[in-house]
Amino acid sequence: MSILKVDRVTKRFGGLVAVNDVTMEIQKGEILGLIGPNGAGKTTLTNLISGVHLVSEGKIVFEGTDITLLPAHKRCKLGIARTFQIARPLKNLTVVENIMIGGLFGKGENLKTGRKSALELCEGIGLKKPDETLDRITVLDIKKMEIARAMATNPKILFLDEVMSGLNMDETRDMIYTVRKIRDTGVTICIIEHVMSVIRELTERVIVLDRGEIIAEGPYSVVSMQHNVISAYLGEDA
Amino acid sequence: MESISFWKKYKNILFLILLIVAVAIWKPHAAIYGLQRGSLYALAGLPLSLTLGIVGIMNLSHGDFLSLGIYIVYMFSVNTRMDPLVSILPVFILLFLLGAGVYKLTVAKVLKSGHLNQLLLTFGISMILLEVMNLIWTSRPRSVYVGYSSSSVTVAGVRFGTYEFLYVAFAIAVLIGLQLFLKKTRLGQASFAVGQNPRGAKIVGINTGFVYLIVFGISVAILGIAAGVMVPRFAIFPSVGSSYTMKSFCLVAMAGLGNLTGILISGIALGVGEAIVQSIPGYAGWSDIVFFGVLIAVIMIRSIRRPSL
Amino acid sequence: ATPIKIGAVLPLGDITGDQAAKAMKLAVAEINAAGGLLGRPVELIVIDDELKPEKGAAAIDKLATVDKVDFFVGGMGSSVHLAQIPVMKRYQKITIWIGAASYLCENAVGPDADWYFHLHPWDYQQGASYGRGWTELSEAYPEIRTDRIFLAYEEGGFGTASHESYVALQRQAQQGEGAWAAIMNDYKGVSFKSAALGGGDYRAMLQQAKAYNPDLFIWAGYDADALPMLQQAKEIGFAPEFFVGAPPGWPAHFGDSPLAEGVTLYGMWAPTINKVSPIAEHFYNAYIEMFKEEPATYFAPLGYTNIYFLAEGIKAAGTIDKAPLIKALEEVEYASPIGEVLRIAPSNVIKHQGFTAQKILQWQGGEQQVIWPLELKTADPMFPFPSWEGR
Amino acid sequence: MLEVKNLNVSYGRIQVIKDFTFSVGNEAVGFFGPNGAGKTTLINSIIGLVRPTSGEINFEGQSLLDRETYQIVRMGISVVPQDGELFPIMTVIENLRIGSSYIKEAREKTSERLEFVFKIFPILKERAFQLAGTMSGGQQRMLAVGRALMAMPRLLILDEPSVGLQPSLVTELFEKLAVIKTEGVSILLSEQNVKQGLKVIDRGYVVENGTVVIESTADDLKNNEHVKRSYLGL
Amino acid sequence: MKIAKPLLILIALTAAMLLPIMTEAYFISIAITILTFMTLALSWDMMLRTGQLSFGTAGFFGLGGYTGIIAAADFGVNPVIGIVLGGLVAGGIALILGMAILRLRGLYFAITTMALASVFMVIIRNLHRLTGGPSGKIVYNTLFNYDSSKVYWFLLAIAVGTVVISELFQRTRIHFAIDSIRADETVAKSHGVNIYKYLIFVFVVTSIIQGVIGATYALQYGFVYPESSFSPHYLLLPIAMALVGGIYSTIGPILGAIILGLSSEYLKLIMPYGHLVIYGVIIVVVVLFMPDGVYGAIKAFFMNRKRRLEER
Ligand SMILES: Nc1ncnc2c1ncn2[C@@H]1O[C@H](COP(=O)(O)OP(=O)(O)OP(=O)(O)O)[C@@H](O)[C@H]1O
Ligand SMILES: Nc1ncnc2c1ncn2[C@@H]1O[C@H](COP(=O)(O)OP(=O)(O)OP(=O)(O)O)[C@@H](O)[C@H]1O
Ligand SMILES: CC(C)C[C@H](N)C(=O)O
Ligand SMILES: [Mg+2]
Ligand SMILES: [Mg+2]
Repeated sequence: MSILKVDRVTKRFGGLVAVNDVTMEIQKGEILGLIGPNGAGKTTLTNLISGVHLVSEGKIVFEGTDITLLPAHKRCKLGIARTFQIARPLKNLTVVENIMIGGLFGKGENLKTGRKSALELCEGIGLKKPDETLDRITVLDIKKMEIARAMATNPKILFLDEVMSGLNMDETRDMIYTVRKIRDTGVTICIIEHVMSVIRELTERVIVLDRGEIIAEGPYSVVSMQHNVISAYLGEDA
Repeated sequence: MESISFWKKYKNILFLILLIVAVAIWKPHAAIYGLQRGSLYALAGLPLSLTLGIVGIMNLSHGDFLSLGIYIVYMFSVNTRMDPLVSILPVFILLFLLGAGVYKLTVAKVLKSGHLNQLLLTFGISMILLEVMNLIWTSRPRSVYVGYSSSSVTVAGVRFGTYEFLYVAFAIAVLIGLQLFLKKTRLGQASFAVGQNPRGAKIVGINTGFVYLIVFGISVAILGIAAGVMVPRFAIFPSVGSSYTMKSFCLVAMAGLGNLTGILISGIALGVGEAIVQSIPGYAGWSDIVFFGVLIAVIMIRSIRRPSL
Repeated sequence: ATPIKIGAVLPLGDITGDQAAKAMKLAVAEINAAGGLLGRPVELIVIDDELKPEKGAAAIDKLATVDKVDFFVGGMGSSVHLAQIPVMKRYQKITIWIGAASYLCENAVGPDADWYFHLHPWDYQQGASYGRGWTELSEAYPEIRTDRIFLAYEEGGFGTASHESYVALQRQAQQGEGAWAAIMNDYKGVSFKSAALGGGDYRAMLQQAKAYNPDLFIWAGYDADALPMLQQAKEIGFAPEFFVGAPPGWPAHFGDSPLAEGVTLYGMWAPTINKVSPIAEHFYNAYIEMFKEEPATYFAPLGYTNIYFLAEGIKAAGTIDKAPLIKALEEVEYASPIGEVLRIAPSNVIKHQGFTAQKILQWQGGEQQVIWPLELKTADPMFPFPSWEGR
Repeated sequence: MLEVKNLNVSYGRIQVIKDFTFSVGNEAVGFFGPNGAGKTTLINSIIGLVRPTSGEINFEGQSLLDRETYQIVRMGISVVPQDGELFPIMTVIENLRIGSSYIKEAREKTSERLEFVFKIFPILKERAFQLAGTMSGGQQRMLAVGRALMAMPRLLILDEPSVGLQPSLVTELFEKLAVIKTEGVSILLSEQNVKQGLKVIDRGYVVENGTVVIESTADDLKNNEHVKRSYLGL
Repeated sequence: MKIAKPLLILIALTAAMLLPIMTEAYFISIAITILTFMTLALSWDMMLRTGQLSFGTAGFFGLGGYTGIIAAADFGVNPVIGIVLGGLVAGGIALILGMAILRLRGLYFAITTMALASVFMVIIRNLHRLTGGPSGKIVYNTLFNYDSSKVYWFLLAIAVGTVVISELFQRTRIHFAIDSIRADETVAKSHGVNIYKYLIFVFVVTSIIQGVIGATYALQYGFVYPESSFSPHYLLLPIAMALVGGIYSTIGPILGAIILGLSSEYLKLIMPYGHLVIYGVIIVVVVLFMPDGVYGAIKAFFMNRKRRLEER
């Protein structure tokens, strides 16, 4: 059953077409990989779905509701959550407070339950210093915080934009485990990643975007053999 | 592509020229007065656009430096009988040094702690400057009289003053000078870089401290130019420049941060607007509404069209 | 003996308040040198109102409760005074005020405040006094005409009040009443933005004045407007019969400017009054000796007057008790350095108004000459206003 | 060429770099280590963005400790910072040009260098007039690398250059770095993609908790158990 | 530590309430001024916490003052009701304008709010019949009939109310909403924060406070006057106070108002001429040496001491 439908969506920035007539569906409960060359439009697509940008053309339907024109905060409340490719910590808040934002406004918790569930999320994801300010924690912790913050909104679907980049193998393994755990709670996941080992390991299906258009779709093992994907994206080495 | 960008680039200037021509046919005096006063607004606004719009230093004492420049021009005139327009040169240098000194002693120390601290700091500086001028020269206005400042000509039956066209000339000259500085010199290019990302600027080899110092110094020094052309026509008193702080901030907001040409265009547009209202009998009191109304309208319209980053 | 304490509130950052304060100090020094009042020394406490209403009000409170002064004196701006009036009412000490011309202040004080003495003429009184002045002048010099009057007023409270009083006076004049009855035919008022408040472009207004072609062109603004206004009038070629300015003070060295010659002004005082008034001359010289600067605004002699008027009252009453002192002050006739004798009379609302008139002066040869009141005259009026050519 | 001796760096009271000693000769040297190990801090202290509490940093025999960043950069060290530090409202080409404008030797060769950068990252040429801030994450990374290359440094420091780059480009980038190295440019590389990094470097340091835990040649690192497990994922 | 704070607040509040009984009118009068500016500073800071730099303080202050005076003078309402009306009118206008201008950010928002304040002034100056025009307007039934103790208590109540609102803003979910908006709007809205709603809410609340305080000021002295009711003084001084004290907090603006309020009076007494120079110097020195304001410096001091003690 599809949870999200992107229907002939186009996004133009001035003369540049970042997303071009894309139609796709995300199935409930799956982990979908969204891959493609730099500038293919992956982040833009996430922005369109989460409401950071509005589409130029097309329609987005989430669980049967047309959300094309809905403001971002309402989409969040419907159950769409995301992290940011270039991490965006709220620097004036502590780790746990960052996470509480999700709970308080995405899920509608009160201060007490919000803090409690934020602390639980910290623990679940391995953030050891919930009361630290953001300039004192590492890149890894910031990434974890972003995931926890998104999770705090109690999403039905979660977009992870390159959360594994810049992690070493240990850390990556850790993160893969975390993502699986999240999926196991019933959250649908769409993951954008340039680290193919992650895509291979995590996803059931991938969609390959190139120059704003879908050029391939299917299990990674299949797609990664496709000529066009190799030449546009993976390179001979992968 | 080329022609489109040409049109885009000069669209506003063309509109402005059309506006002035149209007004000149309808109310010649309003067009002339507006052009002249508007250019003066721009002349005072340009340096603020440099510091605020390009390198991102907030300066609430802008207008008080202008007042100080005016007093220095006055002192030159009193003590050495130097013509105010001639004294622009030494005053430019003096104010540059002063600006650089103030920068080094104070502004440099609050750069990192953000706009709001710059706001408070320069508010304090503004107060000090204003009160010191008041202590030295008292609130009683002074003036420097030069015969040519009220000369006039009659063209096609319209008599108008010629002196204030100097404002136009100086505003255009300063604009061109600044544009050349910003576009053609490496220091100028560095100003943009420093304004957008000081850390990034350091990384590419820019001496950011020096850039800030020079830019702040230049912006104060340009006020010396404004002071020199203003003195023959203005009463000299401690708060003479004060109103130019807010006017300049308004122009920067109207032109858009970092848009120097926009300062001249906005300044003249506002000047002409004001002059039109002032020329309608009985409505002079509303001319500020035009100033602020146009300002708000332009800011609002631009906000709707602002491209997302 | 315990001193008699006088508390003054003035804007010390402004030349008017600064010089008024100095003149008050001069007066107090003189009085003390002469043995004080009632055998007691006089002490003056001056507080800066910073031209801010709440500061002016707090200053009254401080003078009353901390310094425990016996009298309030001082004053400049109307808005500061409006904030002080409720506070003064709380203490009801004898108050002698030399500033604040707005009639709103008088209304705020109300008719019952018998402790309140106001020396500066109210705005409407000034308008009326000019009417008397021009009437007398046109009788003395039949060529002078004031049929068409153009008032340029700064758009703030100070200028607008003048405009409003002219409008009222014109209405009266049309019914053949009031001070301007015989001499004002037509009136037009146009506002401008004063240089003191960030304006300073008068040309649109001057164009209208030129088109109107008045006999009497008057501008009511601030000292900062004086020279630029003349420059711009010259620029557009506007030279009315009389070019009159009515700012509270004039710029330094104004008389040195070639444009100043023949400019008429409304004011209360000028150094030339020294020629006709010994007390003025005494004040002038003493002030210069004490402060090494010239009195530059009429608030200097007014401040001096402020103290002496009170001192005369105390001397006459022989006490500083309120009731007898008020009575005595009502009777005081003080020949002031302003040039005329100060006497208290009721105005529209209050019982105790001092001066009611300004003078008509004129810049001639770099000096302000008195041309009216005729009994104080130091020169004949120069008119029409000399042409702009060659200056 | 670059020598760092007994370096200590603290943020407030937290010591992040502890008694760190290493050197870069005419070679490529790598830093590997988990997040928060202190790699970026180390790089920032070399280029003068962070002031060490004690220790020595020498470049070609001259101490860098009392120099400003811009002076250090002008001595021939250029850096690809971890977070790019681009100029967001300048165009791509302006960002690149600025990379060479303030370094005398590079300035004269600007157009050559541009060609060189465009060859590695053709997209930058295609998007020469796009504002840097509107480029995609990976494109910005390319721009940051490109800008550092514009400076023609003698020592090129790269802080995780491959983050966010598509796989084919990662390969390509490291191939190009290998070429640059043969042209006589020393390289200091901090990288999480150890597998690729090892292709370029001659020697490497494994950094953990602000100190060196392993120092050895590239080949030895490939076979080190700890490295294999934690960094290569074998 | 836990009990100390409420106790401290209680003592401060009691002292504040007893002030009129213990001191002379002069100090009450200074306290009144300090409370007025404190409330303005706090309200400005509350808006700043959303990341929006407002230059509209003086505008709403003046608007409130005019509403109060007109209500009392032309409609004969009780001054206290006039004050309520002052708040409502300021809030209502803020609501209407806010819907349009709260899409602006940074300098653009700041200048637009300032421009609006100037527009208010020009309009008011030109509506002679209603507002008295440039000469201003007076009213005879002033607030509590010039009884400064009562005015003081009234203002104290408003100030305490503002403090309570400010603390509510700091302690409830509003805090998280506005802090996240200030830090990163994209993140905030992506996590369910209705940015627009909160911005308008805070803008209206702070404008109401400014309107109320403006009306109180006007009705206490019984007059309005365009140049003084809309004076930039009511914009710049509160900003300076908030920054000197320390922004993004309740205590900061309070401290700032007390420090600058008292020092301006004190300086004037010890040096009649040039005291404003020293005042300016104080401001400059505070920025240079306490970039986070006085409260920030105090906090840092105790933080350091705590850490040092812990280390031992
Ligand atoms: N605000 C914008 N203005 C103009 N162009 C934009 C803007 N945002 C993105 N683009 C362009 O749109 C295209 C798609 O960008 P997007 O960020 O979606 O790519 P991506 O697939 O996420 O790439 P990466 O893997 O590098 O993150 C790019 O070419 C980018 O330069
Ligand atoms: N400005 C700062 N203030 C306080 N602590 C900091 C600061 N910057 C970094 N740290 C801390 O210093 C340690 C080292 O950080 P650094 O960024 O140098 O590590 P790194 O090895 O580059 O990690 P990564 O792989 O995440 O880039 C981390 O624990 C980090 O939290
Ligand atoms: C002449 C002065 C007494 C005028 C003063 N500025 C006032 O407002 O009344
Ligand atoms: Mg992306
Ligand atoms: Mg790092």
